[in-house]
Amino acid sequence: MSKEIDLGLGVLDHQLVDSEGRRCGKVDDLELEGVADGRPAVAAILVGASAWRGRGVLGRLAARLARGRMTRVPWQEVADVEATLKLRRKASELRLGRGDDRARRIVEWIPGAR
Amino acid sequence: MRVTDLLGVPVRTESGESLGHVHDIRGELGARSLRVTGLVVGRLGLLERLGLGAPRTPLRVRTRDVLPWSQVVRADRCGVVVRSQAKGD
Amino acid sequence: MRRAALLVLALALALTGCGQPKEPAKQAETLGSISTEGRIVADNVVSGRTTEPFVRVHSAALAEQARSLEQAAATPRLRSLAERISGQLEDLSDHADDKGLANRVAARLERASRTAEELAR
Amino acid sequence: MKNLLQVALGILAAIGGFVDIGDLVFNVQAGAAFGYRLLWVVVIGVVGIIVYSEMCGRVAAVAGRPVFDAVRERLGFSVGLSALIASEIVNFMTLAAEVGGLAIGLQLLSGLPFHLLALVAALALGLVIWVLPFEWIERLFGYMGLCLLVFAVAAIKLHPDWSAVADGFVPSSPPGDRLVYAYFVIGLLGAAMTPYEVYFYSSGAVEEGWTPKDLGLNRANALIGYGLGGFLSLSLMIMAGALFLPNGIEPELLGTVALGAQVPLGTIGLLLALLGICFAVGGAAIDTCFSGAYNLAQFFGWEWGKNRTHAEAPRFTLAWLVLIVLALGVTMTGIDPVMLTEYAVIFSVVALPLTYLPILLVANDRAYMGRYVNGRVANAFGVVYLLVILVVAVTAIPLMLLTNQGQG
Repeated sequence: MSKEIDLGLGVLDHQLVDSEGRRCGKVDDLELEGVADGRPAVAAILVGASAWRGRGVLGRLAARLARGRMTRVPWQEVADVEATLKLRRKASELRLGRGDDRARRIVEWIPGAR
Repeated sequence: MRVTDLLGVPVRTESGESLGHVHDIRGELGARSLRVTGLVVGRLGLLERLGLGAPRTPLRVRTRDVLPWSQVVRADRCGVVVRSQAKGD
Repeated sequence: MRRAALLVLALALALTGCGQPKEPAKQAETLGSISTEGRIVADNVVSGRTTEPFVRVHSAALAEQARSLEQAAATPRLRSLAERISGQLEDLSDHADDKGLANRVAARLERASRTAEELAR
Repeated sequence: MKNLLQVALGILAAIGGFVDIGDLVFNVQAGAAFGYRLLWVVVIGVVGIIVYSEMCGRVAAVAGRPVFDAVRERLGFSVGLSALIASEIVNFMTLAAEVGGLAIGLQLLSGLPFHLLALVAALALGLVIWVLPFEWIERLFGYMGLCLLVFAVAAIKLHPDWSAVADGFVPSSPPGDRLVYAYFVIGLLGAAMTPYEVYFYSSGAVEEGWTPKDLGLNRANALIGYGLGGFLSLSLMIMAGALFLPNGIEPELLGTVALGAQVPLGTIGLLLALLGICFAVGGAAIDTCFSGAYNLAQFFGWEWGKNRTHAEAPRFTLAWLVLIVLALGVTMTGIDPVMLTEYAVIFSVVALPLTYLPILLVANDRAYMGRYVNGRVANAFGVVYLLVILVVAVTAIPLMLLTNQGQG
């Protein structure tokens, strides 16, 4: 199913959805490999505040303020690219969506959260 | 290197002629790969820049207006250099 | 980045220019508005077409507006008019179900509105 | 196609949900200042919100993309982030004004102290969002908001000069102070096309899992819901024009708006007006609160959704909880909600282009919309309104300062 796609318009800043349909971050940047030896390809998706450094002035400022760790998701983990990027595995297995996991511990403390 | 390192950088031929800037990077989506096949370069209309490009596909412009990666001699944060007769057509 | 900075600057700038009229004529107009509204509220007390909480709360709010105009009054005449109006409104608020008092307040606010109208011209 | 009853119920809720404190303040003040002369602006504003909410609903149904997804993807991270900051500021100012307005409405009804009622209002809103399934919230606040129809009855009972009212629908050259007239044109457009309504509408469509077969419902919702909601705005302006203008009353207090129904209809008019104000403003507070959380979650990619349990979308939940607490904090300072509303509406006008441009772009992108891409009509309206919004956005703040917020 080879299909042409523009990395900036079609992949960057798109929503990541894990195998269970859970939203788990955005494509904050893409890591390239093989640029020097003429066979370039996308090696991984970069997710997290420190990936914003390459995203303009506001991005650098936000990256410094948010200080979040960055998660690297190998491109092989991507099952499909539509309006959103569908991943092959669960967010927890790819160390994604940890912000939601941390916040859940607070929210669960309030009765009726389930 | 990251995609955002290439987006927006100037593109010149080996003889120094400017071809504009990198607006986007054209890729080909395989089963488990996303290979880079070319660069969307040059003077794009406002609509293409905002994503109203080639109909029916998430592409900024038709493939024939894209600079094949094979023409690229060097690409880094400062700019992209391509072979001299490498105009997109 | 520039747009965000511009917005914050504009926000700060805007918050300083609060809504208090300065020129005497404008102040008189606003006093007339407060006084007329107070008179309507008082009339409704007399005709029993209102509720006690609404009269108490709303005429207190009107009185407060008149008080703040009193402090910023451009002329002594405006200050005394503002003081008379706020006084009446405070009375009305303190006795929100006293029809007799409401009747007197309505008459006095009616006169105050006419004075304000003359000052506004 | 959902059954007709459900469509009707949804639309009824939209009417009550359409009117918020911005509409209450600007329509009544405009009526008090210029009588019926600005009615035509309300119509333009309502058509604008119909055009863009229909577009939003279609983008959500066909491409499953809520507004702020499109904002970041089309404007890029940096511009997207400034759009997010601008919209969060405006959203929060609106939320604080709505909570303050609700507290004042409750005070005018009960006579209890303001600060106590502000706390009660915030707690009640938090509890309602936490406990009630969203369908019920929309119905409850929507139907009770229908009490605002009392203003339509009041407008009629005040025997306005109907020929002057009719003339009001024709754009006329501004009498008297030209700047104040322009200020109200912008304020009325901003009040009608408030961005949070678009964020909320599109996110709701995505959540309810709209598909292309729901497009009929989408159009009906947008057209009739906002249309009838606009009718309420017109009634407010006509009422103010018939009562406040002749008496020289400048409505700076929420109580004055209720007075407009009390004079022609007595106690029952007053109570219906206050109830309508409380529920319309309360419902708007909930929508604004969710919009603030939606935008954050959709920009940063968190899990989100009002139909998800709170534990499934924890950061989204924390976001709206924090927003309510902060809004309560602002209300406790005693800042005047009417003045806060005037700022919120004018600033929302500035944020409009950053909201509507991405929607127009995605709605025109064949890759996502396929054959549901914008037709010529939708595009014509969309582009015209974008231009109107750009002009209005640029002049909004200077005009607000020059006219001292419409005081002249």
